[in-house]
Amino acid sequence: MENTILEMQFAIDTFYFLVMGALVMWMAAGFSMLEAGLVRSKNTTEILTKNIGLFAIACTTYMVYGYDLMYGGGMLLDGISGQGDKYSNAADFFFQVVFVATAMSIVSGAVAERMKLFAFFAFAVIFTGIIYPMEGAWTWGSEAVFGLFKLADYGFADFAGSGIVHMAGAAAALAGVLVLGARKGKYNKDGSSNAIPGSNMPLATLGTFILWMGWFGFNGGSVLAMASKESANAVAMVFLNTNAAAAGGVIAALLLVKILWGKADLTMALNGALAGLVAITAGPDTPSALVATLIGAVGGILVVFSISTLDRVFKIDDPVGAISVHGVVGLWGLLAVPLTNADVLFTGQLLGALTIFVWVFGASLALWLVIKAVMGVRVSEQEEAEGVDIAECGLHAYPEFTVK
Amino acid sequence: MENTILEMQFAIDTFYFLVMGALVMWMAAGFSMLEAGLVRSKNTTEILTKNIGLFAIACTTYMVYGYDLMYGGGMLLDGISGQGDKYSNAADFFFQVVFVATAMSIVSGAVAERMKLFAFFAFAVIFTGIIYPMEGAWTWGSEAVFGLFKLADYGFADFAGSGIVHMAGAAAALAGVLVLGARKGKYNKDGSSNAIPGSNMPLATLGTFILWMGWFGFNGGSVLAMASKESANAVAMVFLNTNAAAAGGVIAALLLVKILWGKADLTMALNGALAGLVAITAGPDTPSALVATLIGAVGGILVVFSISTLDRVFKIDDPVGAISVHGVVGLWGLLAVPLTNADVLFTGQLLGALTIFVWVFGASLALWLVIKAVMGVRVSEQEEAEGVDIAECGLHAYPEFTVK
Amino acid sequence: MENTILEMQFAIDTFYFLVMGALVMWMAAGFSMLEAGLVRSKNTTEILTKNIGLFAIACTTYMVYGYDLMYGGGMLLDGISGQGDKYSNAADFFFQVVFVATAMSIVSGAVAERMKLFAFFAFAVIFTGIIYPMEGAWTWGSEAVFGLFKLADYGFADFAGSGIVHMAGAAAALAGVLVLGARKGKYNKDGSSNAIPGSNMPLATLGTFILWMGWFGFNGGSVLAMASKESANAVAMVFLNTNAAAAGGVIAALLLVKILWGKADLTMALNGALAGLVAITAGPDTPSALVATLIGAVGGILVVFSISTLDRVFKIDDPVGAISVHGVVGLWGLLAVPLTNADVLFTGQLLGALTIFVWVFGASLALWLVIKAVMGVRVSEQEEAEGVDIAECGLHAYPEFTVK
Amino acid sequence: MKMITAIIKPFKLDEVREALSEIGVSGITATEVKGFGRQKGHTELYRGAEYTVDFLPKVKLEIAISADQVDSVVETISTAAKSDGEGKIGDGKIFVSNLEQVVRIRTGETGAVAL
Amino acid sequence: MKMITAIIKPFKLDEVREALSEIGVSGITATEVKGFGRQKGHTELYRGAEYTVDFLPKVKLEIAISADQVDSVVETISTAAKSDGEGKIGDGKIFVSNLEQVVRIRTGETGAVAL
Amino acid sequence: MKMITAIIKPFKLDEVREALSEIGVSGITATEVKGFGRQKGHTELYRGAEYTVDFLPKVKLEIAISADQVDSVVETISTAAKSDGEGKIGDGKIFVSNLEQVVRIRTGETGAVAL
Ligand SMILES: Nc1ncnc2c1ncn2[C@@H]1O[C@H](COP(=O)(O)OP(=O)(O)O)[C@@H](O)[C@H]1O
Ligand SMILES: Nc1ncnc2c1ncn2[C@@H]1O[C@H](COP(=O)(O)OP(=O)(O)O)[C@@H](O)[C@H]1O
Ligand SMILES: Nc1ncnc2c1ncn2[C@@H]1O[C@H](COP(=O)(O)OP(=O)(O)O)[C@@H](O)[C@H]1O
Repeated sequence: MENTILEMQFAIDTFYFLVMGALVMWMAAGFSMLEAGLVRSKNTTEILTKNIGLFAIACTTYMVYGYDLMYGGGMLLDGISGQGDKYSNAADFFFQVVFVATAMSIVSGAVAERMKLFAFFAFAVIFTGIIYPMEGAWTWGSEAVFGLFKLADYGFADFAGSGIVHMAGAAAALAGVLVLGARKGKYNKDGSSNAIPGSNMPLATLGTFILWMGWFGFNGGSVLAMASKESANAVAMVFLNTNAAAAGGVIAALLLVKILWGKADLTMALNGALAGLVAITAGPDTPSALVATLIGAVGGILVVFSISTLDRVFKIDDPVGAISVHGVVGLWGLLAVPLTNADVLFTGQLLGALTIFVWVFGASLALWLVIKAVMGVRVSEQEEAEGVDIAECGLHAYPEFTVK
Repeated sequence: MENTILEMQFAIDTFYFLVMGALVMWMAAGFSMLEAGLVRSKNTTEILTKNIGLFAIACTTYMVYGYDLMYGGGMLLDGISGQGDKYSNAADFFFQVVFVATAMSIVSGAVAERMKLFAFFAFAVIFTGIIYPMEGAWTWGSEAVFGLFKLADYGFADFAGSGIVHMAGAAAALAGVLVLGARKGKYNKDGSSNAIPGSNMPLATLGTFILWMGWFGFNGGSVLAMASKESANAVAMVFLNTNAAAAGGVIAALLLVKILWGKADLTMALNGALAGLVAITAGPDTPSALVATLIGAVGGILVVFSISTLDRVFKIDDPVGAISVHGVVGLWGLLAVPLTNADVLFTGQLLGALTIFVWVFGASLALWLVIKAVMGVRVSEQEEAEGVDIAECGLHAYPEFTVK
Repeated sequence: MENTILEMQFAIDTFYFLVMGALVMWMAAGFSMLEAGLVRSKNTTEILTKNIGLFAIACTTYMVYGYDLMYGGGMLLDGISGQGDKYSNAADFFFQVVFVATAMSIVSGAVAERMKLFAFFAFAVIFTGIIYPMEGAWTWGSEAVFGLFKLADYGFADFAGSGIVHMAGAAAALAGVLVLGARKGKYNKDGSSNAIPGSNMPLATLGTFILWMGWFGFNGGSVLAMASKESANAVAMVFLNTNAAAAGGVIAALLLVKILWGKADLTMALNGALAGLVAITAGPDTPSALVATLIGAVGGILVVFSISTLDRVFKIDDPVGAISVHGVVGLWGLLAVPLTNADVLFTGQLLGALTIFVWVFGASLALWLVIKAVMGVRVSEQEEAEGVDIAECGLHAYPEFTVK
Repeated sequence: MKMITAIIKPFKLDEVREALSEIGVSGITATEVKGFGRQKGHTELYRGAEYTVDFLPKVKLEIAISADQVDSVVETISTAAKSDGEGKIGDGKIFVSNLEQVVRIRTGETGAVAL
Repeated sequence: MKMITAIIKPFKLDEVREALSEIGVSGITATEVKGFGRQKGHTELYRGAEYTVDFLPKVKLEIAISADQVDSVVETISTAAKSDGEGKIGDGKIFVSNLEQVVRIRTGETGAVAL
Repeated sequence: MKMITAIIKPFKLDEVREALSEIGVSGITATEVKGFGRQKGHTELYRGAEYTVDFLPKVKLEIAISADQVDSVVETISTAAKSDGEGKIGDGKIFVSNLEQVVRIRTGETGAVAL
């Protein structure tokens, strides 16, 4: 009978992993819709293709090599079937693989509307197969960084990946945007910046809601156990705090833009929700609901200023605001952990953030430059003007509607 | 070992609450898409902003004060973390908080296309923080109504909230619409009513499917337990009946409109689905599948006549039909419970419905009037003509498409 | 205490069924969005109405009669409430009913843009109430085919329904298309075929992601148990392989179209994902992740050639490619099982495929012809030119946008 | 024959059409256009950046009529298209040009009878 | 030179364009418009309320040609745009007006050679 | 008065509008149109089938001006609408026709003062 009980614990934890994993997989749809809503309609088919393609690539490269690199166990998930002590290893892989896809999705929005599709896919193969698993091994995989030092020894912790997933994605995105340059027409000769509105706000909103929902899996699943009172309570607090932080992000961003510009800028409210979610991700288990709301609210405020500053001061053209949402706020998320978690040190968080950023940014920059040299990263001016949809995919997203 | 078993029951019930709660949270996306599809494109950005904003507000006010008011336990979820006898209290809060957001979402559609955004938000703060928790305390919270009498003593029962959530939302919506008045151009001088078609039917349909899916969490989670044979069976019957009632609502509404007007009016089919869901919500545990289908079908028929009547006879301008779907059919749902549940009395249901309606309608009316006096509830004629998107949010929902 | 443990197993399995069932129900939204994106905007309202209507019909007829026919137990789910040995029977019904709706959804896309709505609904009543349950009884229901022979005796197995659900749906669709004929303007006098692009690529992509997510329930739930280590491991492998096959389908289809036509045709990538999913459905439990990826990839390649061939060589006008995705690839899925599952015989799979196809195609053809004789299956030329939306539903899907 | 081309505010469309029907105009072709003129465009906001939309939505009506109807048609449009009956900036323009020939495709009729 | 403006049914667009190509017309500008005329609009249904849509979708073609092509162009459009070869209500109109000057932006050419 | 009708490439719209503003043109009506001409349409791909899109997106500008402005307006448009300053196929056309009367709806003013 004891065995039956152990088996049931195994079953509950496995089931929990699978449900959480399915929710994270759903985030792929969220990124697709968000990005499809925030680009112009002439670049929509391409970004949809990019998103479904990158998800498929991430699932495959991580299976072939990435999971082994990050957690060991053998290439090609050698013999994963039917194994696992506390839960099915296959369920663990399923949960982990959707994380790497999330990191990659972050890149896709930032380089939208001007990158060659297959240059992006080439990047995705290496990023999901090597760059991300490397830093994943140093953090969640508990390996020493290049065999030198272990981040955990310095009091670093990143519960569900504000840094490991989100800031990493943003670092790769930043490298990409720097290599790629701004969209034609984004900046004027005098250096001022033009607004280039996205084409479909309901899609962007839908994408945000999908991400919000999926994030319950992202953070909730990162407790890694469910079948005891302690872990069940932990998962429940994580759900509660994840939701609270998103709410805080929306409210803060909405109030701020209303005060700054007198209007309730929807796109900033959406970014506020995502910022709240990114901010809480590094430590959704320790704060109270009120503190979680505040951590999210700070994220919501940061994101508004960050988007404006990157755009207007640094001339970094990020059509969906991914670098701000996932990078700047991801860093905030890491730094906020010590506020409510005594086991985590501020210096450890800084060291961890630095390690992740330097590695991912450096490796990505090198990779983007290699891709640029080999096949080029940017479509021609003519193709960009007509929209990458026709050039790369041969099809308009809304063939029947009259568009600019 | 016995302890392990208790812990596992705790874990299963908590897990179940969280999954159901995530499904209900998803209903926020459903309302957003439904309403975005049923308004004109010039008012779409605003309704999206309203929906994501109200969800964030509901989550925050209910955390600060509402949950305490409704179920006790202390403001700010004081010490909710790590507690709970049969399941995690945090999971319970997460499940409850998405209900209050649902009630608030109902209002947003009815007042669409003409209300000031921040007037709506002001209402949301009080409604989710006080008005709803008050009546929630009298019903699910088992408190006496103003300390006078207990509804349960009169044989009142509302399983998952046909009355407590849906009719309450509709009562607040009705008060809002009365204070606000009809949209410009809705009624002609001779009193006849004009159709003002929504702009995006796929969005409205997507929203309905999302709500249908989320409703499994809404009703299924209201069993409040899963980890025994009895409760598992109960949850399963609730899923089955919820689905059956929605199906019955669709079929009845479709056939009725086909007979009445010769065409299969999609918007009525969608309202039929929602009506079926609202109708079964007060008692999804006791009917057989066939009876559940019929209860939903009656809801589907009621909603068709109610929408026409409110619009043409009473000149109540409800752009998405929320008052009919959630109010009229919510009442029907309450009254249908005694048909299959001997513990519930018809008089108790009437008393409960009256209590909820009088309180919510009265308090909301007062609140709307105060808001009107303080900041105004309605945008200017000019703003309404150009669409509230530009006036309130500064952005069109589909900036590139040529629209009316 | 032993009883408590048994009850908990019951609860876990029931919970698992319900969650998986909710995911499959969600596929109804996926089909709706996919099909709404792939038809022209003038036929969009009708296809949405068709999809929500067929789901409601399937749920009702299967409750009244279909479930009894397929698995026994009595009409109208006689006494299903509160029963079940290993899990709640009501949960089992809920899981099964969403499968029949899936099969029916496959038909709706293939006959889009020209069929009379109520002719389709009439077909749906018989298909979901009799045609599908009959072949379901011979396969999952373990009955002898017309009392003659049992498919299982010949080594036939179809884990989650590549044949029983998908190929069956495609067979009904093929019969429908043959009776109905091609859309006006699809083929030129010289026999060449015109492309008729769908109107909304984001919707089609959203639909595909929804289906991908829902498929975890479709295949994962078909393990039919969760509460032991063995079954938990099995479910986890099924999730992993389902995801891997979809990824393989996307990559293979994308690379193939890039090589063939030089562009990354999004619609083919979407069909590739679905093909990967259909291909793995007959046996997601036995392959390794790599083999699952390859099975999906073959599906992705097949679907590209099949769509072109059906369209251009056989002049079968299937606006969404349903016959290729579900039929041709469904057959491939059946035939791929023996590659990794020694208990399943190639001849058994062929015999099963033949049985299903002959029955479903034959019965459907007869039914379509009867419906044609009684009420006609095709709208008038004028109605087709103006779009079935106005003729059948009286409403445009996007009333405000200027369309072709 | 003359071709009257009127640029009006979109929400005036129904009123103008009805007024024209009343004086016996039996055919109108309407186009959604964007107008740039004295009426200044509004400011929009996108992710914290304000920008001005110069072109405002207008509706263009084209109405072919016989020469003797010009005055009444111009008069009717002017009255019906004026905001609040008094006229606001951006109410639009009416252009009159010459039309040499008209053919009704259905019947092949030409000239005034084809209008 | 003359400007031919034709209002036709949308689904006739391809046929008319091909017929015009065959007689050597090398340039056309097409616009989606809404037409109000003898052909009555259809009834739509929204949440139980019926309403009439007065303006029907049409396509407007503008074709600049030299004066001597007028007859053949008008003839060609008339034939190709007629429903089922015989003519149904709503098939549309052809308007002919005078065109004083044409400039090809690319080359600066003017007059008939710029068409 | 004259009516200038220019067909240009969509992404040239802002440049042309600014150039016209600079020479004092105060009103423009713009329409999204599809153009068929010497510039060949591109090939699109849908589910493995290639097809040619003959009509390319263009913008039509209508500008009513007094007769003496014709040359400068035509000149200005020509320059601003030319691709890369030298001219590529599909850059568009300018048509000039006569305008008999203009009325400003708001004020009832007519003639050149109403422009
Ligand atoms: N010279 C012009 N040529 C073409 N269209 C014009 C001209 N002037 C104005 N319009 C059109 O008329 C509309 C209204 O003109 P505007 O100058 O804003 O107001 P008003 O006519 O009241 O002075 C403009 O939006 C534009 O579409
Ligand atoms: N007088 C007119 N001025 C401008 N457009 C017209 C006129 N009469 C008809 N049209 C256009 O031609 C279309 C067809 O005209 P209609 O009267 O419906 O049919 P028919 O030309 O067969 O008599 C109308 O929808 C409208 O766009
Ligand atoms: N004869 C014409 N009548 C009306 N519009 C024309 C004519 N010729 C060209 N156009 C318009 O001008 C656009 C550009 O013409 P095109 O022949 O492609 O290039 P170009 O003007 O450089 O020779 C076309 O897309 C069409 O909209």
